[in-house]
Amino acid sequence: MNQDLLVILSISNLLIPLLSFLILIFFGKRLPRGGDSIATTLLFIVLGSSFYVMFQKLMNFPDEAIQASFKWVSFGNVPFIGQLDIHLGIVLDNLSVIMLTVVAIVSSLVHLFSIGYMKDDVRYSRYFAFLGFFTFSMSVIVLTNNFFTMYVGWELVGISSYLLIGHWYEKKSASDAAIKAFIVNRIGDLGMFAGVMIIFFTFKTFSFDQIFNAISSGNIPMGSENWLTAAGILIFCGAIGKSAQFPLHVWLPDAMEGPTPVSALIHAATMVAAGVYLVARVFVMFTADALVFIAYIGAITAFISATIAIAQNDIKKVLAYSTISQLGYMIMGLGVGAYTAGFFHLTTHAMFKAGLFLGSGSVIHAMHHALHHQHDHQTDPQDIRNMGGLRQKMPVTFWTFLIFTLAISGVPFTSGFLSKDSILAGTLAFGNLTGHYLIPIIGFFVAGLTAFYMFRLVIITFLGEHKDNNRIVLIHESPAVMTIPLIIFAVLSFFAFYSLNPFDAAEGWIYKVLPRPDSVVPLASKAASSDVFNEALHHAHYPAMFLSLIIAGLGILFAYITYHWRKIDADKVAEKFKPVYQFLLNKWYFDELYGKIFVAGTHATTRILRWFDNNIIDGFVNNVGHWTVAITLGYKEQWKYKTLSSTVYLTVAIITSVLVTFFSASSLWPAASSIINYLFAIIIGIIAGSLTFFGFWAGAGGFDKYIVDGLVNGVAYLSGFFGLVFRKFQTGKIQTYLIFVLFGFIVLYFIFRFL
Amino acid sequence: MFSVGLTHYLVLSAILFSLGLFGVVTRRNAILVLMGIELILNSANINFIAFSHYGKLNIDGQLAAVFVIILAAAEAAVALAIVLNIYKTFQTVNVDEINKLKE
Amino acid sequence: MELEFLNIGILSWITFLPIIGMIIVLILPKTNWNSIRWTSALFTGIQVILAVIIFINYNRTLPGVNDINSFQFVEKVNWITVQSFPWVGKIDIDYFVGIDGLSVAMVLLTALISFIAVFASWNIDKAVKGYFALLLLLDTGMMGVFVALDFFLFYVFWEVMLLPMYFLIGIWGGPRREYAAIKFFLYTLFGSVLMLLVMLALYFSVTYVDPQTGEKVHTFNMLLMMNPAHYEPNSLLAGLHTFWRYIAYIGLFIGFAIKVPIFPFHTWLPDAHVEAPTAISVILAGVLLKMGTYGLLRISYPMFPDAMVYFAVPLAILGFINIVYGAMVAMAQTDFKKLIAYSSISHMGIVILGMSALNTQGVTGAIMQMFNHGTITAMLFLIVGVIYDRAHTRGLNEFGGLANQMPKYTGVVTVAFFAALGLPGLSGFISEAFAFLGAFQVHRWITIASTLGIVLTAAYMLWTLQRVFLGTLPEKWKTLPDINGRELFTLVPLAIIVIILGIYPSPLIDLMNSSVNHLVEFVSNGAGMSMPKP
Amino acid sequence: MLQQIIDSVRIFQPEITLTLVACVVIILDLVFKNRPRMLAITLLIGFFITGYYLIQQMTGMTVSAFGNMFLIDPYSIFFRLLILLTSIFIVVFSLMSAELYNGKRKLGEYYVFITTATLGMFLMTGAGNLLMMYLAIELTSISSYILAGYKKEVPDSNEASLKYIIYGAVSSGMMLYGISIIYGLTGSLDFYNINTAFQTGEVNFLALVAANVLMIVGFGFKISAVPFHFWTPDVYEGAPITITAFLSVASKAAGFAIFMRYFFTAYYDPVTAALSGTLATLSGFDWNIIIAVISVATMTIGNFIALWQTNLKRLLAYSSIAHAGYMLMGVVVLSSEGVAAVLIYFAVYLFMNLGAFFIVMLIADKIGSEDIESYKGLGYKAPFMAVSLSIFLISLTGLPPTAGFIGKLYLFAALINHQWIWLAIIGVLNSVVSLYYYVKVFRNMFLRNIDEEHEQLKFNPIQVIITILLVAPTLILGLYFSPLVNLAQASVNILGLK
Repeated sequence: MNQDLLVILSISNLLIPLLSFLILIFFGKRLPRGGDSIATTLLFIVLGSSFYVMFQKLMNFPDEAIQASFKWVSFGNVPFIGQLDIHLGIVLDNLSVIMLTVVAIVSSLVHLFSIGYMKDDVRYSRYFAFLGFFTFSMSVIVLTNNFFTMYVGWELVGISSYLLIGHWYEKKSASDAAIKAFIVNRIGDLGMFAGVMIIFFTFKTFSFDQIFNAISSGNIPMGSENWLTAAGILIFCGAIGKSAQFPLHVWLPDAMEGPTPVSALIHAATMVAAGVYLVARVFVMFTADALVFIAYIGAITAFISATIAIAQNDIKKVLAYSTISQLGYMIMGLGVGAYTAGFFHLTTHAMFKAGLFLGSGSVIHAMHHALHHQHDHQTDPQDIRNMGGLRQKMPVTFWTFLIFTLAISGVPFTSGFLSKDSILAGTLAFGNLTGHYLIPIIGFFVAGLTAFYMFRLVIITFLGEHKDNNRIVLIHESPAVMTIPLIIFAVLSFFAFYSLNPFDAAEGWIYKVLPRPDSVVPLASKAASSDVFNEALHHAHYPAMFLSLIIAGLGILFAYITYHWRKIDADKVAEKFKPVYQFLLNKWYFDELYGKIFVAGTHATTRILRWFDNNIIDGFVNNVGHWTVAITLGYKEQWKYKTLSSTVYLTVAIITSVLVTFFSASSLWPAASSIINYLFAIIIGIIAGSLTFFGFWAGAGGFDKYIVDGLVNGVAYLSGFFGLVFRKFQTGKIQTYLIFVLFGFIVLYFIFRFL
Repeated sequence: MFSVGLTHYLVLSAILFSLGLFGVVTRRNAILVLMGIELILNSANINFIAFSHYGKLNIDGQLAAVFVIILAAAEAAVALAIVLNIYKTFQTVNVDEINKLKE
Repeated sequence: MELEFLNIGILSWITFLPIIGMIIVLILPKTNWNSIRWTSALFTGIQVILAVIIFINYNRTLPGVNDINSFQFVEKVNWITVQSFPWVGKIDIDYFVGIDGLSVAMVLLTALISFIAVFASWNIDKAVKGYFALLLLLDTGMMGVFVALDFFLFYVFWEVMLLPMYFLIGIWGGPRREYAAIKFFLYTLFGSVLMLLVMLALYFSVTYVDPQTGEKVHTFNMLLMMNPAHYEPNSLLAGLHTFWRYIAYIGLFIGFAIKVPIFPFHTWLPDAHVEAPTAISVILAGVLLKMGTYGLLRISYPMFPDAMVYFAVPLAILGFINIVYGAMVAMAQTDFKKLIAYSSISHMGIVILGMSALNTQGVTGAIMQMFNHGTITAMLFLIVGVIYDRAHTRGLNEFGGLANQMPKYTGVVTVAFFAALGLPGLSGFISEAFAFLGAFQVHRWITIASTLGIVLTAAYMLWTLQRVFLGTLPEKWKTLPDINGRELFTLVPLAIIVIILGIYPSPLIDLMNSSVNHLVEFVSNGAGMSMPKP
Repeated sequence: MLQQIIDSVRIFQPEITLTLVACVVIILDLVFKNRPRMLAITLLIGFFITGYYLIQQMTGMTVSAFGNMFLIDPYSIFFRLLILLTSIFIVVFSLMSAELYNGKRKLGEYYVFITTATLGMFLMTGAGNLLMMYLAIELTSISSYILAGYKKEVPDSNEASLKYIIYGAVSSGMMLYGISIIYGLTGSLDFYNINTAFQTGEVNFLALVAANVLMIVGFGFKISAVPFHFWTPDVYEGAPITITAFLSVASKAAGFAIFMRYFFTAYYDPVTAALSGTLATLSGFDWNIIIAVISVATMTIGNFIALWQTNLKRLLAYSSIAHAGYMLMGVVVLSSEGVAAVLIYFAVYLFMNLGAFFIVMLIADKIGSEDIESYKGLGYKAPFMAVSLSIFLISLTGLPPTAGFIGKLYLFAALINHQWIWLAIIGVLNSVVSLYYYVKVFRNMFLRNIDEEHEQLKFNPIQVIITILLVAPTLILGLYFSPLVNLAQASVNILGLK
């Protein structure tokens, strides 16, 4: 079994989706049924080959990383550095092959599901094309062996998510959401880019291996651990953006404007998990501080979003917030050092959350059709308050949905139980080791919340009575193309696929193939080493399990009490704690906050700058403009613009300040100069400038009046002014001329005399 | 006994020169302006002759004076012709009113 | 290696072909528009072919920059000789052209853009003959600037461009064309006269010993001006880090900065772009702006390494201002074309930032950005032109939902916009990334601040995309036809280049590699001081 | 003595020819009434003969005739060639000027006075003696007074000539007074004796300064430098265009010639000159500083007032003032380079300025107006003329690839080389300013009234040929200027200076 085959296969896994994108984008319209069959087939081929790759890799080369790279760019023989080339390539290690398979599974099933869901959509083939493009970009992230292509993939998934969220771009809300998603992600990416810049600056390479080796050999940015921590955190910013972590989580709920299968694929299973994958990928270069930071970010995110999820009524919004919260879990898990658990939760969560979304998709689909038949366009097909009692009508959807819910709430015998439990154990262990007990506390609390809101969702949606009797008769189970994926996901949500022991993930194969790697950072800033941590984990395992079981049970119980048996009236409670409820309902007012500060702020700034540009910077030239107009059309009136004169003074002031800046600077700064000196120089310049301005203003103010009263018709300044003044000397009276001759004679005489 | 020296001539010519300039800039009548010019030229002549006589210098100065006198005559002739023309077209010889060309 | 035809080197051909074309156009009858158009197309087309030949035969290993022997396709003919007098030395001005890694990319770009500009001008219907004649003249001027190695020649070409540009904007432009044209003319002239003085100062400071006669000869030869050994002792610009050298550098800098344009000299650009006809905007943004940065690389850097290093930080700050300021002002625009104009200010800022780093990644990024920005902005302006021809308005807020009305068009637009906002896989990203990577090594905080521009750019680009193409289609645009074949023909080649260079930039980088490395080394050694490290 | 006179006469051929031509023309005019074209032809023949003699003299010889009264050196020959060339062009222009041939005017005197004016200028370029200088200036001036007022029935023309003569007489009178003082100080009118006197004897500084400022008044009037420029716009506007062109080129050239010759020779300091290799002036007498001041004032004011002109003729008048300012910069640097720069500038200035005036004349004859507003759409009515005019204006602005650029290039080169950097900067900024008002003309010709129907203006072939004769050098000298520069640099040596 040779490695090249694997490499070739995985590269083809990379390219086949791209191929499907190209085919559909160019010929989609002409192909039968928009070419969906082609796309889907191609994706299932990918699925097959990625399974093959995974098994081969795990069977034959369990503990080596297969690398393949090529020289992408050569900077030649760079002065002071030597030969500098940039190599790009792929790496096949256990992490990547598993992730690749996960992506393939979800993507292919979503393709299948979409055939039913997107039936007779306006841009059917375009939709499938973009699905393919997304899969390609996601695979780039998964397979890359360097930061550069990682960043590339990062942006590419961003753009494909932009395109898919904005699929129904006629809706303004949709295109807004798309832009929001992209911009917020880009903010995160900035951090990542800065991190990459530090890395490249230090190591002159992008390749993970070389970087890690360099670090382990003691070469770290600017020779200080703090910079290493900073680099780590900056790179983690990328994850914050993609995985919708606090404070950049605001885009994910809005992203639900996109088609539901897209939400399932991108905003639940794969892209948002990319952040987690990134953290896992560069886990070894995080210092202890960085990890703690990561852990807290994860915890905070998990908590905030879980609380918000309780109050939401839009089925997809609930799922969105639960996704954020689960991602927070994974990040937290990685942060505390439960490397495997974190990634494990990624895989399991991918399955059941994708399932949940597809399930909600089929519900919405049904609702939508029903409403369509009723010609009812007011009612929101996504609002759970309009649902209920769908259980009888859509059994498959219901049962699968229930299984997913159990999984996410961490009920035994589900995959979710295994992964979640190991994360919780990890947090507990971390608490014991470091004393950061807040993290496990949040972890367990959130586990309860999750169980509660998920069952709230199930109960309100499927159980009880439907709100509208003539609608319920119109609701039907979705077609096979949609239910089959649900069933597959449901099956994949059972423990058996991950660990034969339903109560200990550690015995599962994932733990075998993905042991926690050892950090490469200098000892001083290292987190607790693997064996220390595993020891603690071992102790923490059972307490954690029981605790989580109890809490989850309580959550479910509360949900039933409140929403099924109605022992507690939810509305009353909401009334009682109105401020809290409002606070949660409005998602902690994050959007409002950002809207007020950043969006509005930016727009205000831009407008101010535009004004500045048109009136101040351009002021001088405007005068020239008016001036030329004045000349050509002979309008002296053009010159009466008082507004312009002030801009001229400003211009002069600015010019002086610039000059002064440069001269003072040149006197100030030594050859090897520091920014401070420039600032100082600039300050001096500004002072000088403003002084000139005021002097000019004061003087010229009077000047204006004098001119306007006296000699020339309203020419206030500049050569135009001189032009007119001197022109006025040309009185046409010969004797005036002669007087000027004498005058000139005298003046010259004195100049000459006192030279 | 009072004797006339170079200085007196220079002072005289200076006075003449200033008078000439004064007349040129103050008189409104073109003819008078021309007379002012004549004064200026003659003040220069006085200088030339005075210098060449008292300064024990060569004859150049006196030559110059002769030339200048002739030239002044020519200039005056042309000037008067032009003034006549002006009077024909403008019906005035007041130089202040002849200011159509300006700015 | 030499490529010659009729004993005239390929560079002369590529430079002066348009002149021949112009003469033919002038001979053609005024009314026969098609023949005029096709003649221009033909000549610019040949130019492109020559450019390709150059691209193929260009030897990637020779550095050039300050070493005559490693320049390529060199032609050096004595142009003007004035015999010497006791009070003034012999004067030699050569017709001296050649290219190296710094200029070859620009030559390719110029040929390509001019060719596309001709097709973009197809629907000019006013004084067609004059238009194409001027366009071809402009083409020669631009090409000449990039191939000239004699400062005098460089200056002549530089100025020759102004007048055609003035008329092209002033006659075929929009409503405020006169204002825009004169503004462009004055700004640029102001810059170039300062350049003239510096040129003369250099001329009198630099002499070389004529091998035949052994007498000292003043020269405009740029390469000789780059060698400190050739500076007359106690001449105005002799030595390093002298007051006059700094003044001279600033003078040159203003001259180039106005062309780039660098804040605060940028205000001619929006007006010129908004008023100019599409093709001219394309040329302005595609080629003319690059002359400023090219001038800095070709002249300021090697001739004033000391001043360059000395002013590196202010330069970087200016780059930062350009990036962020340009992006912010762009965001506030409601005129499609003006928005693009400001976006190119922002993008040129990246070039400045990259150059200010004075290391290989930075300068490479800068030159690539020059090329990529040339192609991308050309696309953007063509795109604006397409919509303006149909709707006769550029108000961003008047549009919406064009995506359904004009799908093909929208497709191209999307590519262009994504390229402009630096999406990986498209050329814009690579050059931006390299420029930033390079700059970060020298100006750490300035660079980090500048990355803000990435977000802003994404914001206004996507916002524009939304306002024009997404949403619902207003009634009045229900009849707009989709993009036609000619327009596609102008756009698609650029798009292809953008994508190819986005995925595999090596063809471009290999062209400039050795030159850039040589330049960096040469300047760093010549500066007599190291780059200011933060 | 007699021998000397005979020798002098031999080398005095050009001037003698001119004199004879003048007489011949008078006689012809008396014999054949109203045959102006014939007169013009005769005149041209005469001029060409003069030219022939001039070329004969171009052996690089430097001799003095009539005891330093008249100096023949490459410098004066260069200027005389320029002046002769101008006169030839002017005569040709006159042949085509409608305004002259309208109203059945007798043109005999016109041509005579052109000849005498030319003669006067010739003498100015070569005068080596203050008296000679004065007489030459007066000869030129008086002829010009009459020429300026030659359109007798037109009020403007009369006014112009009146102002011209009063202004001219006063300033030359002041100059004469200055001359008399210098005579008193040095006891001689001969430049070289004056120079020796200054080098040896102590002179009263105040008197010297006063005298020289008085001289400058006179020169300033001739070259219309600020503040002695006031006559220029009015006279240029009032006079016939041909005469305006004549004054703006030829008489300026002559003025510069004598101005530079006087100051360079009379205050020449051989000692420092030998050391510094420049045309150093006597220590403590830095007259060039004053010239710097004047030149800045001249170009700035000329340009700035020009901004406001709406009459193209008047605009060109102001622009010619500005150009005088530029050329003065060449004088300031006190070096052969400066002189060479001035010579070069004059050579190109001749073509571009004459060209501009010529086309203005033709257009005025067609559309009966010199107002810039009336040039709207001209670029489409008369493409060839419009393009040529633009070329001349571009050249006046000083943009490559036109000759004007070369002129400016050499001026600024001289300044930079002698470190007059502030002056150079003012100079270039002025040339930017000047662009504003030249562009005004393009704007009206090309950017306005594009779309309306234009009936083509017709021009006869001779006019076109003349235009080409003027355009060609303007462009060619811009791209290949070594012959001109070689000639000019060979012509800088003034008699008596190294």
